[in-house]
Amino acid sequence: MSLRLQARELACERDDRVLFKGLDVTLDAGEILCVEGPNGSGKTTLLKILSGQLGDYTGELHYRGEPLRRCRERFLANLLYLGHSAGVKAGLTALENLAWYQALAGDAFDEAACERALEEIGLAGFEDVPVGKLSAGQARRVALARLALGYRELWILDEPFTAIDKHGVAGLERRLLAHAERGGSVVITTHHALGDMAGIRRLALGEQGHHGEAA
Amino acid sequence: MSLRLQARELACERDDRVLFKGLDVTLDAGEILCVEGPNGSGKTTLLKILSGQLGDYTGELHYRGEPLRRCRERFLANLLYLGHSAGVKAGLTALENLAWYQALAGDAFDEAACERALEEIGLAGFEDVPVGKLSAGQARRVALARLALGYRELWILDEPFTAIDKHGVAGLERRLLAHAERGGSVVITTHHALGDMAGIRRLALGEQGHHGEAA
Amino acid sequence: MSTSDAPAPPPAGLWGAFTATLKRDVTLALRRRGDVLNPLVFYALVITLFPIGISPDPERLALIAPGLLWVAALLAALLSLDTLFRGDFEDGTLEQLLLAPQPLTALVMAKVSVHWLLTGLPLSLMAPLLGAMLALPPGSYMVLALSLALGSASLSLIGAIGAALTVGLARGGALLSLLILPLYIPVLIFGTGAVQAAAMGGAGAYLAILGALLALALMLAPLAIAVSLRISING
Amino acid sequence: MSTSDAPAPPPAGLWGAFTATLKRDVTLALRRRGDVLNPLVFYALVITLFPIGISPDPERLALIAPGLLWVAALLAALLSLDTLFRGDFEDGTLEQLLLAPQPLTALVMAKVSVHWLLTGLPLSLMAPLLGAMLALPPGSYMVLALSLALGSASLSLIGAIGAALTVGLARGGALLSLLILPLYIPVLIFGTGAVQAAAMGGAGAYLAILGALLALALMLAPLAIAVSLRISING
Amino acid sequence: MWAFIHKFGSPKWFYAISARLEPWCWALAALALGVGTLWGLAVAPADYQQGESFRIIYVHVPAALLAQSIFVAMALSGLVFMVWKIKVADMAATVMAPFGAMMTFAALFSGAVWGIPTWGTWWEWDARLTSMLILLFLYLGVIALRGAFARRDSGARAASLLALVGVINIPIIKYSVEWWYTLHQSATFTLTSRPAMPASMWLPLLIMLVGFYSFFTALTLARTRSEIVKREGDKRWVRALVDKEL
Ligand code: HEM
Ligand SMILES: Nc1ncnc2c1ncn2[C@@H]1O[C@H](COP(=O)(O)OP(=O)(O)OP(=O)(O)O)[C@@H](O)[C@H]1O
Ligand SMILES: Nc1ncnc2c1ncn2[C@@H]1O[C@H](COP(=O)(O)OP(=O)(O)OP(=O)(O)O)[C@@H](O)[C@H]1O
Ligand SMILES: [Mg+2]
Ligand SMILES: [Mg+2]
Repeated sequence: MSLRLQARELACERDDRVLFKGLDVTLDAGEILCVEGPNGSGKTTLLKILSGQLGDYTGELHYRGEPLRRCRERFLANLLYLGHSAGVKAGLTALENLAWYQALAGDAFDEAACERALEEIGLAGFEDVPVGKLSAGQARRVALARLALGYRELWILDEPFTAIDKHGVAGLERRLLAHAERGGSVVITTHHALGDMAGIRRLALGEQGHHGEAA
Repeated sequence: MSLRLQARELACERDDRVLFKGLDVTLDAGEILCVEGPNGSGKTTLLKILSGQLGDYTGELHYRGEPLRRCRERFLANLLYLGHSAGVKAGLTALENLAWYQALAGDAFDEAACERALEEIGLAGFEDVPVGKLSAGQARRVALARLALGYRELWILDEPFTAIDKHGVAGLERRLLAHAERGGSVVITTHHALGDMAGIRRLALGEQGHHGEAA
Repeated sequence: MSTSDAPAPPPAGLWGAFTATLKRDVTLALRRRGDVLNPLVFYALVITLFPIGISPDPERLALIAPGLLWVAALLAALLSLDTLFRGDFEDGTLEQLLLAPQPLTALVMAKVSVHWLLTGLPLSLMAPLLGAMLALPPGSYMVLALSLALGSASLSLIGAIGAALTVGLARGGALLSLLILPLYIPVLIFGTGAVQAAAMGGAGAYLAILGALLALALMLAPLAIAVSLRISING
Repeated sequence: MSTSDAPAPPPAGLWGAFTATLKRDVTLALRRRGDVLNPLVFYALVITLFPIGISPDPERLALIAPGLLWVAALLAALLSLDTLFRGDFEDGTLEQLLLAPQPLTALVMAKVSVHWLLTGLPLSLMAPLLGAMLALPPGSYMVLALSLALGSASLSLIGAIGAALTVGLARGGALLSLLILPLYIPVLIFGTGAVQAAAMGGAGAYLAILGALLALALMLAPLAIAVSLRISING
Repeated sequence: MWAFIHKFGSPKWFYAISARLEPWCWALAALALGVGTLWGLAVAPADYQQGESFRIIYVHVPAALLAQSIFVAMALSGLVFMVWKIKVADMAATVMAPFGAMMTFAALFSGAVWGIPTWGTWWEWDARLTSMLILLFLYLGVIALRGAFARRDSGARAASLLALVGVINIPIIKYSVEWWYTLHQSATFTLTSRPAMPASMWLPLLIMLVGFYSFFTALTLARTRSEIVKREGDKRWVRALVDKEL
């Protein structure tokens, strides 16, 4: 029961290139799984499959022991996914964006909670600025504020550190560890070194299809 | 004459927030200038001003001693700017994208040169794949291949390491140093640590407007 | 500390998500003030183009007025459809909408409702004014507005299927019209039929059929839209 | 090693950049095979809507045919304009286009030419067929095609100004039509005038005026487009 | 039950079965088309009103009927593909669409050619003509939508969905167009109030119909088979098969 997410014999190919094959992934409560690999090795693809967004694979996916297809509703209620694109509307303010996410999760609107989340993520004072007028990193932080808004046990984060400054990265790392300690689980990809974090498991993709160095 | 880019008394405010004021920037041949600062401190804004894209500032800009407005054509012929968005068309292949940039620079199409540039940047074998089918990092590399394509003395790069894996970052750093050694100049922003590179100058923005830590 | 078994969200949550999405889309549209007026201005402009292009003779105009008013309204609604899901697709909020633990059909209905509220409804309110400019007989103004209100709701629903199917494609706009204009034809026929019949006082049957078409669209379209969105996001 | 003083690019370079941009846009359009056909299909569909909405009676249709054919072509051209710069804006290539060491007016002309080649020209070639379906007198087919070819070139040029002005705005589509439809009216008047006059054999003067309008647009529009793009990117 | 459906829909099984069916379909098509053409063009008497031009009926009517049937068949294949994920159904739908569009065009074209001697005009906004034109647009939409997707699977599902939505609408469109036509004006020419045909005219028509339908079946089988080879080219059984044939 405590085995949260389990993938067996996952295989995916794109345009006749095999990205991975026979991949087994298990994720338990309190675990952080860091998916690593060079550009184009299939990290984003794997994360989309694990979050049930891509049907284009073979293999089995289980959430809490049940096949994912059969408990989709419950799975989604416990999932927080952040992708390459931030998922915030440029025309709305940071606060309005969060309010919408809160409602989408089925919760009642709680302005204090939203403001607290924004403040925790370093956006105090920018609550009422339209996201389109924020810098790249600030806009990204609005999306990250969802991590501080309500509890979802499973986080799937695709390069969450993009455009975030050093302080921000350090803060986020602490946040991930805190989530794991609380019993949450995280799947993450990043090209930043996550070296100093204890107790994270690593999954390496695409050893064969290694890229040359970019110079 | 050798003072390539010079900004005097630059000031810019956005929505009544002063981003910087009385800023003096000088850039010489063979220099690398790294603009640093937390999210929202005005790095992108500064780079856009320095590359002549934003007219929304006070102060003076000189290129090789001449006011920028008066030698725009020559300035652009020697400038390579990479912004937050990659500037590659998803519908074209990597090779076609490069070919267009080559023509835009006024050079004749040289397929061998384009292929060499793609190979150097780690995209060998992906020359004829539409960019829309590449991963985030691979698409970014197509834009970066322009660095290896023909010589432009001034590079202005806004977070060029976004989505690039570790090997790629190391390669890019070497490329920057090589460019500087050859007499080129670079202005760069990045949240990656550029610590091990000798001889780069740093410019810190936005000490006052420091963000809280993102957690 | 882990919430060992999160329950499915309560029904109140669904209603909250529905209204929040509705409110979000209305806010976004109103914030770019021009946007709300755009379909209206387009409608008025197209209607004025025709007397210029065809003939300013009121008698001749009156003959073609019901058709013109309906076709132009249809085109105005069509033009605004392309952006229905596109903005959300591009900034990643559509992805998040599909990952919400709420039935997608309901959330999608919120978006379609906003489209109708901000396009179809104002168009039908404005149509009588333009009808007067085209020398439409005064007795048919009410029917014109009613038929447009009913018909444009069907148009929004049907059109949303096409918008959902083409949202991931780079230049969806023109493909979208190819997909949905053929499906619009019944609505167009009964709509113009109603206005033409109104002059003779027998528009009731047409309006009833428009209502029936709307009921059918309301039953089938939400599911089709939801499925289409999943297809588009997957590709 | 530094290239101490890079010379301004040679004129051959400008021509190369022009043709490369032309080729790039044509490649992009042809790669999505449907795209080239889309304005044509839209044109045919809109023309089909009118007899359905107005009346299938050939005599009545013949009266309004020149206006319908022109207004529908204008809408088809308008619809495809929205994407003229939008794609480039979104993926950052427009930014790079503005940073190219080439005169922006020339590069912009390459993009507008592609738009006309892939929209205006096919539309005017297809118009006679649709004219026949609307019972247009056979003598005016040639004039219809010619007037549309000339007129649509002006439309592409004028429309590109609007597209450039609105490219930075999220939902440019409808605002765009608002901005440029009024500018289209002279073209529309002389275009339909030519077709109507063709039945009586005196279309020459109208075609000459359309040609003059095109010459004017060719002179003024490129600069206006370039300036508009700079304004949009700056915001 | 599911196992059976999936076995039924497996490309390999389909490939084997259709290989046996195909020659029969081709033979029937050739026979019916041959007999029908000869009978219709040479043996059947000329129409007393329309003269020789009426012989277009032997192409026109089968093409028009087939065009409508193919859309239904395509939508059904789409449904099977969407619900049971049977790839063969989608392959069949893929190859049906262009042929259906061609038949629609053939009906339109033959009708237009026929219209010149009989009606004096090649186009008329008549109910049937209009709904046929709309059917052509529906076909074009399905084909264009499928082609617009980069991933084949997404394109397939999108096209199936559109075909399904379209097939629900076809009766509505047909019905409404007919109503529209009768409302606006009395028909100048009606297709239905023709003189009753003698048997010597409709028998060859029936034979032609059989010919067109079996031609369609044969063609669909053949092209689905080649589509299987194209899409499943890397599967072992296909390679073995290709090797054997070489
Ligand atoms: C572009 C022009 C035309 C189109 C699109 C067209 C379309 C059709 C269609 C769709 C049908 C099948 C109706 C059904 O579902 O049973 C049909 C049948 C037929 N058409 Fe045409 N038609 C055209 C012109 C003509 C002309 C000019 C004639 C001769 C005067 C003609 C004579 C017939 C006849 C005799 C039938 C068989 C009627 C029946 O079985 O009920 N058609 N046509
Ligand atoms: N279009 C705009 N209109 C108004 N204000 C803006 C606009 N773009 C950015 N700003 C403001 O200017 C400030 C600086 O933005 P800028 O993009 O230069 O930051 P940055 O240093 O590049 O940050 P990051 O590290 O997140 O990329 C931000 O606080 C933002 O609120
Ligand atoms: N839509 C697509 N269609 C076809 N192939 C694709 C598509 N998206 C990605 N691919 C291919 O799949 C491979 C893996 O892509 P993916 O985005 O999963 O890589 P990634 O590991 O996330 O890389 P990055 O570090 O650059 O984000 C790439 O080589 C790419 O060519
Ligand atoms: Mg990725
Ligand atoms: Mg920035």
